[in-house]
Amino acid sequence: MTATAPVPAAVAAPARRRPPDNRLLSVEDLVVRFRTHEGAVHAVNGVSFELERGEALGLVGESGCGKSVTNLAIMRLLPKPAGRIEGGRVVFDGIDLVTLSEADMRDLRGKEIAMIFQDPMTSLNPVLTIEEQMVETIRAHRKASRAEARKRAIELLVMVGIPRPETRLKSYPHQFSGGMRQRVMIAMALALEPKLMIADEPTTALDVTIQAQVLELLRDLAEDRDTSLILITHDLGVVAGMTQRISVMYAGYIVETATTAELFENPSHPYTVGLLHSIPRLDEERAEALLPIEGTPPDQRRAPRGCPFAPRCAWRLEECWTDNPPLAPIDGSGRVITTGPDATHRIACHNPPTAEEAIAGRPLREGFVAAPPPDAVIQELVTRGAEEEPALLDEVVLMGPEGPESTAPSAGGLPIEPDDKP
Amino acid sequence: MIDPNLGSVVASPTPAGVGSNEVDGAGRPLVEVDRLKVYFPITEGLVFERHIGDVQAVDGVTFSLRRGETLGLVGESGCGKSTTGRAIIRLYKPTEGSISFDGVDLTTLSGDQLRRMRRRMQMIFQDPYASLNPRMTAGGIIGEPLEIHGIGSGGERRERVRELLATVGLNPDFGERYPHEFSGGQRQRIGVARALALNPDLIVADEPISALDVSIQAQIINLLERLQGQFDLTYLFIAHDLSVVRHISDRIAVMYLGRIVELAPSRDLNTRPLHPYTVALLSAIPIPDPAIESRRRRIILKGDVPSPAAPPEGCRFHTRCWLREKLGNPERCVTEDPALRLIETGHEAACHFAEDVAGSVEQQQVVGRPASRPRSSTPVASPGDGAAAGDPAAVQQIPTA
Amino acid sequence: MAAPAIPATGRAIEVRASRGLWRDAMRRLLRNKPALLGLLFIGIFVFAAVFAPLIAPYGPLEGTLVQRMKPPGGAHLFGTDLQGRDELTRILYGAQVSLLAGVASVIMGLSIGGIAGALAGGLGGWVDSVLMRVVDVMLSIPGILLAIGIVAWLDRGLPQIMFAVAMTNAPIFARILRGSLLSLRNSDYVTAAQSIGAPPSRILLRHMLPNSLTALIVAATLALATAIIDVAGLGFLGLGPPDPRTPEWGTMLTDSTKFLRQAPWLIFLPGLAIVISAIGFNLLGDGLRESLDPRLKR
Amino acid sequence: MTKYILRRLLLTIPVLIGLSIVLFAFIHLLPGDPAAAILGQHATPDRVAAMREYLHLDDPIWQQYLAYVSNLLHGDFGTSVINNQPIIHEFLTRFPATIELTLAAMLYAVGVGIPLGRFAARHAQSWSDGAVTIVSLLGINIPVFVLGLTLQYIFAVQLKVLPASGRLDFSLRFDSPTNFLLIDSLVARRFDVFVDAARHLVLPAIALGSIPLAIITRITRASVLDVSNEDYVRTARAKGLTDGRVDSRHIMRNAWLPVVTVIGLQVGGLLAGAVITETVFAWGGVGRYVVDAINNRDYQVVQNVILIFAFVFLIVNLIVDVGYAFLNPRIRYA
Repeated sequence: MTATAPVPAAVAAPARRRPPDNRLLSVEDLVVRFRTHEGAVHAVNGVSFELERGEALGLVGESGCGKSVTNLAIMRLLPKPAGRIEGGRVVFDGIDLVTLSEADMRDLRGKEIAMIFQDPMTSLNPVLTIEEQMVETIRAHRKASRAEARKRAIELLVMVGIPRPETRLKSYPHQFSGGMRQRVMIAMALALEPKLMIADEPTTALDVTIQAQVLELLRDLAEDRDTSLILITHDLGVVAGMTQRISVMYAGYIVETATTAELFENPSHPYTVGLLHSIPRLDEERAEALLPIEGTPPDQRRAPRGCPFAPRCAWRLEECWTDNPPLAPIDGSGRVITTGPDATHRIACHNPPTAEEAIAGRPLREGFVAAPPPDAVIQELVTRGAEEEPALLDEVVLMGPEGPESTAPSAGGLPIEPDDKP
Repeated sequence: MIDPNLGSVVASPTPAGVGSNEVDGAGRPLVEVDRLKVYFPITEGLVFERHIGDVQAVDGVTFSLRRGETLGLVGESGCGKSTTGRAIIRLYKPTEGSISFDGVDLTTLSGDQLRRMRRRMQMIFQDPYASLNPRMTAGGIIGEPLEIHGIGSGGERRERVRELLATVGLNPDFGERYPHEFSGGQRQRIGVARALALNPDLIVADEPISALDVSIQAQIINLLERLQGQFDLTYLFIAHDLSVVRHISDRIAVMYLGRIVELAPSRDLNTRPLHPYTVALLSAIPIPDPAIESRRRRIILKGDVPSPAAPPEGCRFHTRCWLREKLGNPERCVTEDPALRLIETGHEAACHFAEDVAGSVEQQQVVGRPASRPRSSTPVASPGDGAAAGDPAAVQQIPTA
Repeated sequence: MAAPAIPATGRAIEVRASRGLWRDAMRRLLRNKPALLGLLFIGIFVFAAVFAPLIAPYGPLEGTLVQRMKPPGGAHLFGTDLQGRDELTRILYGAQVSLLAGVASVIMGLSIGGIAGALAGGLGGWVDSVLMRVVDVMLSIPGILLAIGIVAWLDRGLPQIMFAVAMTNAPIFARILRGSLLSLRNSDYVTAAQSIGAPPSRILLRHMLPNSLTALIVAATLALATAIIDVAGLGFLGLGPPDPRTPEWGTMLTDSTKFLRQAPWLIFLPGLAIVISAIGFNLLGDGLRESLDPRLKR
Repeated sequence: MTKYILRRLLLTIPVLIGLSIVLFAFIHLLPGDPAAAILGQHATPDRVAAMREYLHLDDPIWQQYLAYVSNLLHGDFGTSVINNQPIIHEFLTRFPATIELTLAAMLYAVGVGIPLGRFAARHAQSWSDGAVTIVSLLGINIPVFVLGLTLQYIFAVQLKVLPASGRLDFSLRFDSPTNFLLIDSLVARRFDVFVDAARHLVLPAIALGSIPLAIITRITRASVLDVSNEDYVRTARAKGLTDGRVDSRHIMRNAWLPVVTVIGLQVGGLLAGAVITETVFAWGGVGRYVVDAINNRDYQVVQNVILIFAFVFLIVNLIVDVGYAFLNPRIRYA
């Protein structure tokens, strides 16, 4: 099969040196900012991770933690003109994507790296038929006649389990159900046998039984083709069964990374511990009390200062407010393996919970209290926070050493007794 | 402080003549829903609208809510769970069937009578951004129910609003602020405070956490749990996430296409699901534990949920049922609509072959570990034995109750 | 209204009181540069209208044919018109007519359209159907043609002009308000109000109307711009105030068209007055649209 | 689709009925005896009696209305009291001039507005976008007559490159059978006439088309910006399509939809604006006919020209809505 446009292999041939190991993607110290009227949004603040061929990596975090932005940056699809890569490198298969020409980058998209987005309702063009959308994908990268491309599209639809593909090709997206649309998206992503597939919350908009269908399909297809997968999700359950490694993100940083088994076995960052304790599990023998993470994620319009999780952290020390810890191996050794089944378990934390504390979900050390914010931090919050994000300031301030429940006046003595009830 | 008798300004919530003769014993459920149907008409026509069919959003649902319990209503989008909840609050008029609240049939009430009953049942909404009027202060929103029902003077209401804010964990001084000045989690607390204002008996919580971030969800769940104990509330908790529903509920009703297909104590439901749909639903939920995930077997349902405007004949689930396939596609599923029937103590299911689900490999596999001891207390393989759990042959030995 | 915060950290922190929606909106508006320019234009226009008798160098009817068509400069900053009257004076006085007719017609249109829209969107059913068909009919007659018809029918006169312009705006207001009410009817907070037992009147007045109002305020501001243009248009067509001596911008233009070659300022200066006033309201309307939404930050 | 069109068609019937009632009332609510009012200064006892007969004034009001509608359906729009000509005849001879003007204005508005809007959207937030925004703000707020007179002054009086008014130079003798000058001149191979008529058309078309131009520019810009932020545009880029392809197939195909609706709505503005434009440029179309009629208190002319304009407007909008449905598969395959 020949490519229509100059392939990176031809153009960027000198630049491409196949690394000796099995590495497909390496993101080094990626920084992404959004320029808005209200100043810069610090979306991604120095994220590094690597991916092997055939490996599945989970990126986990809440909305706004930078997981989607990281991947849009890899694809160089950040919304223009606001979003900008302000630092770092993204090396894919030996090519630096950050400095690649737009034409070469375009040639890579869809062909070598494909993406699946969250909402299948809005990710397909409503005025074009499925056929038009699939055929144009194939023909953008391959010299194929319309009929050949159409044949390929039918094969792909069969592959993702869409019945009567010949007739369904003529349909418009609104004539499909959500699950079927996501299958079409997957078919389109796989059309050119990409080396890397990035799935951004691919099942969040779907019902749980449909989610199971789609996830199974995605996993099987990726495994069959030895396609690398980055799965972005907020659902720790989804990554547990889908990926080999997980990186947990918070406020534009990776705060913990490990193999999937290790991460669940031995969660070591207070945020990861908090996440695991704030979701009820189906397999629990009985319902255990949830331990929520108090407060709200930080306002990323402020330049990061200290550990981003400090204001919500029960384990924080004084230094957490001012000094952001780097991602380092939990065992303190210097050796770091970044990919594969032996990947080093690393966290970014000054005061990681112990194994017992991780199970309990709170600090167990005698007399330990989370360090209150120093004056400088409060001052900054008062001057900036009060003006721009009043709610945030209140939460930080309310989050005293004893947590918010103790600061809220006791509700026990609510005067209206339910006396008007029968 | 508010005069504790303020509430009694409003006439007794039990209208005379209706249920007043009955002994108001603890035995009577707070809410009894009987064969509730809510249809939404589909009309078509060039000039004059013609009624051509119905979306059978809720089609014959029967259940009751005991005082102080939490009943979880769970199902996928379009199964009718929200419609059921809204019909109980009488935001929709039922097409058929009855809803009795504390012995009073709500379906016959209107106007002032209905408004009086509404004091006793409140709702919490899914979207904390859409459910608060952007042009009212938090205090105005929370105090509005008191105002509408004429409870207390202005000063007393303000005091009550402050208490309510504190109760839901917000700074009492926040009453002056507008919704856009709060974060999502804080807004949902305001929604909870509004629901609490009138000291209701029942709160219908319609997906109260699904629009929130993971770390915020637990805050709201804990808040709801605390308030239930504090104010003796009865919850109808509607959600699509079975693990959350199981966490908070005493009993769970699983809905599919406008019907309740299974109703069970929440511990039983995920250890001994008896409806093939529930089994599939449970098996589809990922568990945040790779060890368990690796040995679970998912039941992947084929296709999509049929349209509620044209539900399948017979059992509504038969078009996607794995059990039916396993049993060699019995005709009965297509011809006969299974009723919700009691199969074990307090455990109902609407399936002709529910007994075949009990003890099946599929049932045992749903959570990736052997079921906890069945009620019959028959000896079981050790729960901690991972190897046994991973081996279908081993679990198959478990006798049916 | 600052209250001491929870001393969780051992420090008292001022809890900021809410600024209130209107003050917040005002603050956003004052940060909006185009809107400020609009306010400036409107300010000039209103100032001219209100203080015309004080600041105008001459009387509006004062002039002799000897002085006719004097170019701008000297004793007559804007020159003189065909009757030798001071053009600046007449433009200043003309602002009175425009402002009066514009504001009155928009208020009239708002009352008629607002009531119709509130009834249609609030009550629904057949009331809605009937009112909306009426609106369709009125909107099917192209803008100023409807006004022409009404003035032709009711005869010339300032009140007639106001009414005619009001009737071109009323159906637009009705539609905007109805559309806004309908979309709010299914909003969660209206459902929430129903669920706490709020009677329909309260839901309409406390929940739906206040939230529909912003759309209407924006539409009314923009309508002021078109009203000024429409009034001038009627004047230009000879349907202005019955007294031909009244200083009205559109009428002033008509008189001068035949002397485009000799006295172009008699076209451009009143034209500029119309354009500046209209742009003022347009800029303000756009600014209000952005600043009145409390959900938008800043 | 057929159902949609049919439904849309049927929905215009009540509007037409309502319109006829309003315009019927227009005449019948005139002060005094309608017949005398219509005839005005031309009223003689004979003519008043004839008019009373024509209007069926001695019958019950609903019969008068039915008579009015029946006349309309038979193509009888009454006669002008000024020159006793059938209104429909007068209208038809003048209407081509108005169509020529409005079509030219529309072509100008669409042909310039859409590219300008696309350009501004593509350079959003830049100085050129700002310039387009300012120009369109000006366009919306300059009354047709001010702009028309300004154009006359600049291009006819000062630069003398284009004629100031009229449809054709007096020196050119040309008998236009349909009164569509541009078409007739081509048919007759009178290219000198064609060029002259086109030159006469430029200024009025620009004056009339400027408001729609500004509105179409704004809508196109907003719509393109909106669509550019849609998920499916991101999908298209992620598939590796070229910018040109993303633009033409994914952005424009969707951005068109709101623009089409707005174009339809502008037709009303153009018809109304034509009344004023024709006055400024001494353009012998229906607009001037109405203005003359008002000044002569020729009520029936005003009544029925408004009716016909509204009818044209409704038809155009019907066509636009059908076109919209055709462009939008969600309606086409509903």
